[in-house]
Amino acid sequence: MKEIIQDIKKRFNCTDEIEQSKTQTYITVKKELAIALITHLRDIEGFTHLVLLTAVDWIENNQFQLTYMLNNPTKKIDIGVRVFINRETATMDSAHHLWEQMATYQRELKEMFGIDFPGSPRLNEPFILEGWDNIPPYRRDFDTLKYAQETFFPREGRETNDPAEFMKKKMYPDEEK
Amino acid sequence: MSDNTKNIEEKKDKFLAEENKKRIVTGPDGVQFEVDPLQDYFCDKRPVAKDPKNKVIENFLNWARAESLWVLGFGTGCGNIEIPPLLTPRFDAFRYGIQMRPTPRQSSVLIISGYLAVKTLKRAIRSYEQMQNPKYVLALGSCTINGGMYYDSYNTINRLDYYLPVDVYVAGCMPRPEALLSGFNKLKERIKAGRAEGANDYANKFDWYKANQKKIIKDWNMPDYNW
Amino acid sequence: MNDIIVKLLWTLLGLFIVLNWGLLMGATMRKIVARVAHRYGIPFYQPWLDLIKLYSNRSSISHGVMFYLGPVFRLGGGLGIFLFLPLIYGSEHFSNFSWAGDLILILYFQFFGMLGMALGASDGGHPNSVIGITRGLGQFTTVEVPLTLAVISIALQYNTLSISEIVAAQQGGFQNWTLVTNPLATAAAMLSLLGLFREAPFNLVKAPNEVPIGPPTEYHSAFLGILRTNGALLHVVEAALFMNLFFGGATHWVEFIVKTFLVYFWSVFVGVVSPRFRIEQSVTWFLKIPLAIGILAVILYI
Amino acid sequence: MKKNNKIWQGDRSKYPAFDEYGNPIIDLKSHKFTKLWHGPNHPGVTGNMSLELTLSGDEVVEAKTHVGYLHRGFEKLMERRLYIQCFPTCIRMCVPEADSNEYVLAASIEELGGIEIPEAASWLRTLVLEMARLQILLRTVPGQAATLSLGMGAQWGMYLRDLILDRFEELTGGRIYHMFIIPGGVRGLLPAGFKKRMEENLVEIEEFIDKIEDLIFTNAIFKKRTIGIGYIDPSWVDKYGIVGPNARAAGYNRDVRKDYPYLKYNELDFEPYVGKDSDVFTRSQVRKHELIQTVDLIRQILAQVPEKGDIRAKTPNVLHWELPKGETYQRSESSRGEYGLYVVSDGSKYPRRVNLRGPSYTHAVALLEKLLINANIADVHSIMVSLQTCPPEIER
Repeated sequence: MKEIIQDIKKRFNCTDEIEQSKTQTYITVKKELAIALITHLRDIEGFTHLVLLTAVDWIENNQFQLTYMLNNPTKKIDIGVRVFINRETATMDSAHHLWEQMATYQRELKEMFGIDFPGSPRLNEPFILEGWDNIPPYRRDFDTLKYAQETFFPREGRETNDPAEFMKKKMYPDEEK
Repeated sequence: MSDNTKNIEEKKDKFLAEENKKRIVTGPDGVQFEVDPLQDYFCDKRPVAKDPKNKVIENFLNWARAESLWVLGFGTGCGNIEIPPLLTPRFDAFRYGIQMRPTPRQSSVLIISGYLAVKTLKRAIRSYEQMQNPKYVLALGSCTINGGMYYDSYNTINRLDYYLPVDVYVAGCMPRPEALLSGFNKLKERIKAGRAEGANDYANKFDWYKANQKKIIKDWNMPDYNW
Repeated sequence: MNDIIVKLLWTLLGLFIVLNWGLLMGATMRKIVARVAHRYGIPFYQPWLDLIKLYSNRSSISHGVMFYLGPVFRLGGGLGIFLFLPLIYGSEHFSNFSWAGDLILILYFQFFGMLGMALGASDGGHPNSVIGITRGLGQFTTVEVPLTLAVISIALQYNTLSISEIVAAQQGGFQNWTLVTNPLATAAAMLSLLGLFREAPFNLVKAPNEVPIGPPTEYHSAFLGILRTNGALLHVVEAALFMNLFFGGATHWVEFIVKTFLVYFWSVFVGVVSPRFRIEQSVTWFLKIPLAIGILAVILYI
Repeated sequence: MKKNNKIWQGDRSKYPAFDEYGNPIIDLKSHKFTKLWHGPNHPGVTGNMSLELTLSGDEVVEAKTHVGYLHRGFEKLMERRLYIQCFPTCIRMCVPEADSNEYVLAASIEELGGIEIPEAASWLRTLVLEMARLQILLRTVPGQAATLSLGMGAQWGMYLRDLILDRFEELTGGRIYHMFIIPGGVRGLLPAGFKKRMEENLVEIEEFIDKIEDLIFTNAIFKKRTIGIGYIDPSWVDKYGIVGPNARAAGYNRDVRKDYPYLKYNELDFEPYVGKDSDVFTRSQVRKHELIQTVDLIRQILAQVPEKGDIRAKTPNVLHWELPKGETYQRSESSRGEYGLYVVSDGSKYPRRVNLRGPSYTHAVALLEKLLINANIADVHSIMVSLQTCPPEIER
């Protein structure tokens, strides 16, 4: 594990290495080198199993974090490749040629975060939502409660408490904060 | 045509499949005519309420209907996991005249099993409208009553009775098979008492239901009433 | 003139008995299957309630004239078999309109209902009904082959095409039944019976998790009521046909009920423990062993 | 394409025509193809999803999976819930086997918060996870035959599954959703007499396994319908991200319980069954052996689980529980394969991002679309069930 990290740090200029556990490490790589790094990991280092691809919205830094979680089934180690992309333009190179299921992940990210992956097959077909005309729902600035209250018909008489406040009142009535 | 309706028309056209759009077709004899597939290929006649006439006969028929509930096998949500136990040795709903049918045409009960995503609501409405007149809706779970734990979700409806006429709600998350059986019993009581006229309600308040449905189904690309 | 009306009335009584027995038999079989699954199963009166419900639905939708005629043709096929089939041997009242060549006519009527159904189902416009009925016709064609060979064999054996005479020839005890005198023809026919009754492994016509539920996908309300009425009728008359041809017929109603029940039970018995064949598997199955037995049965009596 | 030696199965190598990328050229207006929708309201699909099939005769030439009918936006909802409040939400992500959801979330929180759970809690978690596997396998093993209209085994299996759910009720109070595993431990100890009643059920299940062996796995028609159908090439396993029983049927000995031992799995004695033919029959065999193995594992666990002891580690007040900044991925072996949760914490009381990695995400979309090509329309359901797809974990 250590050697692989040292090696790719040198080759691909990776930063921010975090060792979460003995078998799991996260590294950050620049957007331009990301696909090359993933291809290297898959073909040379034996990280043949794509666990997941997902995005995290760091709205305060105006950035999306893409996490490619790769797994080496023989050495039984995981590596999480983090790529930060600009939130405004939100474009990333497509990796659909590496794994067959990658296209599905990219379709989902396009729909739920609005991240574009030019060249990915069936990218613009609706995957989960249908007829969605708002900002992509997984972005942090999309307020799901407000949307639900405006769109659907809340039943009168339902008491909707802030869950945290309600639990505090019920379980720890004496506590002050 | 006012601006508003025009907007709606345009919006509707955006979601229509290519073969469903209005177009001018030239016949073999050179005559040109307009084809509107939504009108021509689908029947979009409004539903008609068919009120019961003779009370004595209707009571007898209602008894038969109540004892022969054909449920559409459409698992719309997670409550559907309790449907298979209902049909197996422990609970055996067949004893009470409950059977599953695979097609909406032949079923008389639509079970909305739990939360309803907007995408599924569209299919549920279609399935409901394809069912034949005495038809009943059984809604499972708190999520169909008031949103339940998905009250703040952007993709699940909050209360079902704005979109479909619900006969019986079964509370719980998720309701146990016993609760489901008792829900069926309640439904039977309702039918026998002649109060389960959901299909007629739907026909009478058709415009209200359609307005609610269209408010949340934004890509309405089907006829208003599709049977 | 008077005679024919009296005969018609007796035939209607026979139809009433057969229909109700068919519904009861269907319910019994479903209860037996349920018992194997450790369940109680439906109540005995469930089929009647289902029929009342279906006929009393307040709305129904048509897809054109052939859609109407499909169930009518199907019922016509069932009624056709019933009309020309002697139910009780030696009874003047329950031998219906049987005549010298009724065996041929009944074989024709078996296919007639299926063809009518094909016309109606394809007019429903649902792709699943079309797939279902295509499978149905394909399988039924091959089911008919061993059955026809078996019928030819016993026609040669008894030198007649009249069911009444075939039954008459089998009277006098168990040893005179076709089952004993011509076991090969019986075997071929009983194998094709499995396909005729469309229980598993030959239930691909209505396979719910492939083509829900095949030809009647679009049928509902009274249309489906007619189809189910015909289904109940058809089960009894087909079983009665086999009873007459191979198991010595029936001299009274109790014997009729017991024998038709056992014939139907044979297909349910096989169905409970079998998965379903694919269409090409079932077609080739009928064209192998049952066909060979059938040909052998014919050769023996030429 | 290899040549057919059966004359009644025509040579389909020339029709339909293919373009230079190997995709069939589908012109619906030519009337040579039929478009058929399976689902969402169709008994032949697992759960609420749909398949868009293009048929050429009885053969599927193109398949597309459509999901999203069960989308509730869990990952969005959890961003506005406290960690402890995520639990009731999280377990509903995949309904048939809810306990895997609980475990992966609890494990992620413990990993990020640096909490060690007590010995007894660890054993009880293992027990609950294996019981969950047992109840789902009782449904899916005979369920494979039910797709081919042999429903008897499924009926018996569902009854036994109800018995296991009874044991769950005894232990946790819930039938489907248990919420037994909470961060820092579990909610309770074994009730009195639990072991004895569980043992009675296990004996019954063993009899059931013998019965379905006779009814299903030695049945000639079942073999005829499943052997050679739905073949997954072993080289696809990495390419398509195939995990769990489907990968084991293709000859890969991959099991999270063995490879990344969590809880008490390294103290238990078991060896995953690995098939080699990789068709529907092998996958159902793998699941049957897994059922036998699970019964054995539960016996082992019951023999070792402590009757009393500390079951809850000390955790901060759950209302103000702030996890340190970080991210982690925790996996477990569900009955469908590797089931993991990726949690990102930004140091506040609410998770920044939670992402579920369900096996069906790849099995039901990329793999199924590939497997259904050239399949017979009659085999679609049995191939789909053999992959054990579960739509709620695709769309969450």
